[in-house]
Amino acid sequence: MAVLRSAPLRHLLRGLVSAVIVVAALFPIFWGLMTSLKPARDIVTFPPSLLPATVTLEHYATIFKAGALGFLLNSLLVSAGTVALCIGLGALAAYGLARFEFPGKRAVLVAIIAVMSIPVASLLIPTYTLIAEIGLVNTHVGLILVYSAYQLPIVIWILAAYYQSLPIELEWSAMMDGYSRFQALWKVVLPLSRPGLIAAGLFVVVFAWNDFVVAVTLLSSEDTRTLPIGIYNFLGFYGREWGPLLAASMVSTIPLLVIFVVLQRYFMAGMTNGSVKG
Amino acid sequence: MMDGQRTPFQAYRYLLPALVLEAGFVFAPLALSLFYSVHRVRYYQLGDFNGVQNYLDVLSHRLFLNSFLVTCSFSLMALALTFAVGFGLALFLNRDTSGSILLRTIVLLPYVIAMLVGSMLLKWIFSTDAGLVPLAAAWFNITSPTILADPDYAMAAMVANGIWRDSAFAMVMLLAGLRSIPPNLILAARIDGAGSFMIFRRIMLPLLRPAILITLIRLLLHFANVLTFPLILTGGGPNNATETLALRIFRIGFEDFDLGKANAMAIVLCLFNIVAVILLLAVFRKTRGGQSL
Amino acid sequence: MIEGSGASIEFRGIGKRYGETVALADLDLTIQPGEFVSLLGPSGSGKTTTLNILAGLISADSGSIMIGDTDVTYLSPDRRGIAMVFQNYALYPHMTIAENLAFPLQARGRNLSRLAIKAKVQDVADTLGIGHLLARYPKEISGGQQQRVALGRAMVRDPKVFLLDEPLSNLDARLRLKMRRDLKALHQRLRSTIVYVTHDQSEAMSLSDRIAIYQGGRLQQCGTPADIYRRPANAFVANFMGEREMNNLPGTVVQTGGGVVFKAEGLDLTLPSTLSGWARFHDRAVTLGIRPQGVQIGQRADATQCEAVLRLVEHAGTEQFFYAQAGGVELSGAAAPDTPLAIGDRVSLTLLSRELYLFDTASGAALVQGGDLAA
Amino acid sequence: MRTKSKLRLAVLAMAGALLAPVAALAQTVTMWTFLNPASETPRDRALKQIIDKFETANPGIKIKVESQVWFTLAEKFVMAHRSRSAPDIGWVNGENMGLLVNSGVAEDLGPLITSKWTPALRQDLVLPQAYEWVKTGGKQVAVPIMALSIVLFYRKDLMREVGIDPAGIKTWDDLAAAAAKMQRSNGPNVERWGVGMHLSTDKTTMSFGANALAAAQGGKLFGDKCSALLANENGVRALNMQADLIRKHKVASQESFAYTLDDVIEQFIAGKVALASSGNGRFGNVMEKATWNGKELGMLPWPSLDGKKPGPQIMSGWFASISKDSKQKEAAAKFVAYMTGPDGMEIWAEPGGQVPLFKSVFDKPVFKDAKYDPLRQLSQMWADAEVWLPAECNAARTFVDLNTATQRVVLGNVDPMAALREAEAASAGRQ
Repeated sequence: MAVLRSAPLRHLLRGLVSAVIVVAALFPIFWGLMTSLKPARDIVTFPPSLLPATVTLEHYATIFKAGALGFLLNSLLVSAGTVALCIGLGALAAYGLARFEFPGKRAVLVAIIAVMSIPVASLLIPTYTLIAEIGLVNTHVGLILVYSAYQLPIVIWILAAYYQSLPIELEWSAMMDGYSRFQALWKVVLPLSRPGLIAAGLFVVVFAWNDFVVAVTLLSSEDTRTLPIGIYNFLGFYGREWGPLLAASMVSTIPLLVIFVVLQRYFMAGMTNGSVKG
Repeated sequence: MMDGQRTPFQAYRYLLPALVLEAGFVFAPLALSLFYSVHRVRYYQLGDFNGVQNYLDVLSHRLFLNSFLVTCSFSLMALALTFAVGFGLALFLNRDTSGSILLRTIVLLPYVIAMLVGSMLLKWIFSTDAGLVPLAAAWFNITSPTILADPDYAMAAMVANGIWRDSAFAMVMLLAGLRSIPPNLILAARIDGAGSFMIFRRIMLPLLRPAILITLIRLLLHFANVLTFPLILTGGGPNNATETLALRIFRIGFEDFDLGKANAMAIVLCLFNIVAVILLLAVFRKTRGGQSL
Repeated sequence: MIEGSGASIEFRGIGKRYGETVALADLDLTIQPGEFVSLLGPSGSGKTTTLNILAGLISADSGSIMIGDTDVTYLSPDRRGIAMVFQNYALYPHMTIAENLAFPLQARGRNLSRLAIKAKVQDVADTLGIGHLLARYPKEISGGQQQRVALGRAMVRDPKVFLLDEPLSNLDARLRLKMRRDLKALHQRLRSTIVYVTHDQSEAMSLSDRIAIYQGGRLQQCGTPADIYRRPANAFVANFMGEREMNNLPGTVVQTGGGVVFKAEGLDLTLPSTLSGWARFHDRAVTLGIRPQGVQIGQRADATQCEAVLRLVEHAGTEQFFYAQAGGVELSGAAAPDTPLAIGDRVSLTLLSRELYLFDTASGAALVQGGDLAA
Repeated sequence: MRTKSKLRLAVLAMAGALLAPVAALAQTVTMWTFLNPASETPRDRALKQIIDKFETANPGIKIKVESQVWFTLAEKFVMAHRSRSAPDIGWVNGENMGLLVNSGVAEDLGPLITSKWTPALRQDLVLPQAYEWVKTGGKQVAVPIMALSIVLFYRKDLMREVGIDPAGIKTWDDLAAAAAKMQRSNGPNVERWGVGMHLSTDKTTMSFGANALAAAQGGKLFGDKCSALLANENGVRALNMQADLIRKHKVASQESFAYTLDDVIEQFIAGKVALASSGNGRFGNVMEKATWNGKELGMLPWPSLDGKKPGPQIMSGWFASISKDSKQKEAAAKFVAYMTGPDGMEIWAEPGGQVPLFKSVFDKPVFKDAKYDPLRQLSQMWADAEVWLPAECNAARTFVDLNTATQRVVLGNVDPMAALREAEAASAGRQ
């Protein structure tokens, strides 16, 4: 508490812990970045140098020549589509759960928890068969639908909690003012839920942008390939050529970093309101 | 109601699209998985019904017990340590100073970068070729361990991967929990004469129960089912020391081309999840008794 | 002076700023042992800041605080020997009432036996009439009962000083009156020092030995309820005390052939001879203040008079309040409940001399008042 | 309700926009391969040249290459077939031939390609068995593009340095001794290991032990119905030989248990191992990228346990097959015939660095140059010790089983025979 226990020792300790945290969190990423900038021959020399003696962008050139830009765009498209679908359906469903009592509510709640606990790995193969059956294998739509199905429960969960933290009187007064219930949701509840929407959206983006287990199963052609699959393929093409691999990794990381750094305060705020109150 | 007749089923107008999506892409595949698991499915071709034979086959395999134990020990170690680190971070970074906000963002980075990438970065660090491990070994003047080729070290590496990536998730969830505690309660306890430890144990911990439970469940499910860590970091080895149930499903399905058995295994993993969550809930319920006066 | 088991409190030059905003300016205030002092003022006036600094929840930028003979300026809250009741009670939702009451007794450095704690909890609960609720959880009892639990949690440690932060504001009107009485009785018995924050002047008046009234981060006046009501230090205090706002008539005092006249907008009020001394304020802009209770219907000898038209009448049970147009100003006044009043009536109004106040318009400082016949 | 149907429309519209398939041109033949014509390795360049030449000669046909990871290519091809999204042409590696043979997704290439061959062309084949190997029930499910075997790479410079004649390495003990001499240490850290082995259970192929075992069993790893022949005296000797390179001779890093073939090659290129097994197809690539003088790269015949005969060259390779669902089998077959015919083979040899599968190509004057000696050596090695494991067996995972058994013995202290019995059972369980 603020009442002064003024000790430079405490500050020192805090600084020390902070430094440890920063190094532990960032070192692998930093090391990967530095490696991706070293010429191939310098990468495996011993003892390793932390900073590249000569900086080269050759590995980045390699991966862009191998189509990384297309993969990047595919990832953007799939992530955006998944977020849109998840938020769209999730915002509606969460409202249904947050504001109504209805027969089967318990069953729906149990189903949501159940979906969160089904291992993705166990669904891969039948999902592939099913998606193939409706002709969506190797399409972005197929991937978006599957991603959304996996991520909807957490979106609903976050948003329902967020809605419940908003006073219901706001919707009532909107309805008094002549808005339909749906319009009240659209014009009053959703704008107020922005932190919740962003938090939910970020969870979805992290999943959609980073997934490779599902995508590696459902996608096959180069046109549709997302970035993690691209990287996974680099793993096959280049074997242990760490240069291009790490370069691709760095490229895949940047967009998400930017999003997160910009939105992290919403992320916290959106999670704060009620979603952990059970 | 203003927008039409009010019925008890009105809520379904909001829920239906989501329910349809879940039914189509989660529950239907699950049903299909169940169907496959009682059939012979070789080389991606549906064969005859063969009852529980697939289950008997996978459960009686030596590597089943191995992967079961690997999954259990990995999940428990990763869960305990990730939770502890995440909790520590949440407490340490609870205040909204600019330094804390920056640190929180930094801690979140391993969580937001692709698991594939993260595991690859760690593999690169742990591999002898990168030179870091031999370098560290040279400092301590010991023979350089081969981390990824030693069963114990490889497991430790996988646990480290879990902590490195997922502590941030635990931190976010627990921070959210901390935020939901009215600050007045902490102030009141302080004025009531409680010290930091007592406030933590008697006020914060009990009030964080829901957040802690949700964090534990989500982490447990994540760790019990994670495929990327073993697939990329350790390849399940050495000596299958890091071959989790999820990796085994993947192998049986995509390397042995036996979808019948893979799906039987998947159903087993599902049951494993359910049992794990029930156990966690039971443990949680039990501890509740201990906190009363 | 009241003697009691409480400790004295002394603020010396306490100041607190948030950036450019002055939350509290140079507060000097001494509270006697066993005294019940209310900190009164509108929101943002500095009363809660004072309380929080006293509790040690926030630290002051300057100055020092003594509780008894101890300088507590740099002590953490738990070492100040105080107890506090929060506005929303801050009951621990996961503990039963008994556990809530026991909590302060289990704090570090209090080596009480289980049995002793139990006895103490029961004792306090019985005193407050909540002995039968001990096994329940806070959300299972009513607001009034929660309030008592909060009070009980403060009492259980026998603190030298109680801090109460608007403890009654979450209760409905009747319960509030009952709790007010109980609180007063409790203070009579315990004789602890109580610092009580409120924005309700009637609460402050009825409970306190002394009232400290704040505005804009400054202590305006500190005194007994009667003192503050009768001798407000300035227009703000005068307006804040009392059920209704004063009539405030800006104008000037002039000496004419017929006597001393107060000239307001479109209205000349001839002051009675007893107030002829007010002529000395003729050279400044002043405001004439009078509480509605001082504006009555009918004529009276040697009092200020005027003619007015009734615009609005409110019945308030024990009396009636009316608004009447007199020249360019509107006056509010009070009448007995059975007086026949109709809107549009022309009436004669009497402004009781002892209810008249004169303030400096620019500074708001009280200049003189009709009650001081010596003036 | 109006707003809701609007929303539904919006969702449908969005789905529709994303669904719009990439319009395919009429005569575009799609091919899945692990190569990438945009890349620079010798084989990538060769594929590009082949496609360019073919497209110039056949203006109506465009070849669209979609690159895949080599170790999932076959399974992707079969799965894509099940979902009716298979490419026209799919490459399949020898290790995964079982998948192709057993799944029945490949078109019979007999009528389309091989039956059109002239008798002279038949006589010209370097490895006639490679074609017979992928016949099942009289149907030609694939044709070879390039033949490969896992060979032993060594560095001539290091051999010279320590004064060993490579020709003298006949047994595995000889190999271990040579490796020990070439190993370099600095304090507790080994800077260069004697041999690099890939004993991981991940994405792997034939290791030393598998070769030794096959040699001891006259080239056989499988009995009837794909039952693996592992749990016997030979198996124990082979396994111990492999394990001893790590635990007894200490000429291979324990990290071998985490290495895949790719890892080992990378080590070899970086000069961190003196001897390594590799697919011969990487010969050119290693020469080019080596951090040492690439000209010093050589290939050794496999040692054997008794030293009487060299160990077998277990043959594999890349094969082309055409999907049964292909809408343009004729065009696809035309390209496959070109890519695997004498014209294509010339390009696979130069710049591709592969052994051409027609004798006549090799006899051309251009290939008399000394730089093609390794290819000649290779074809000689094949002629001496060529072995084809049954195509219908899942051999790739049986190699994994053998690695697993080795790991069990070294890391788990399990009796070798017991470990091999488990491996045999595991192998039988998946056939």
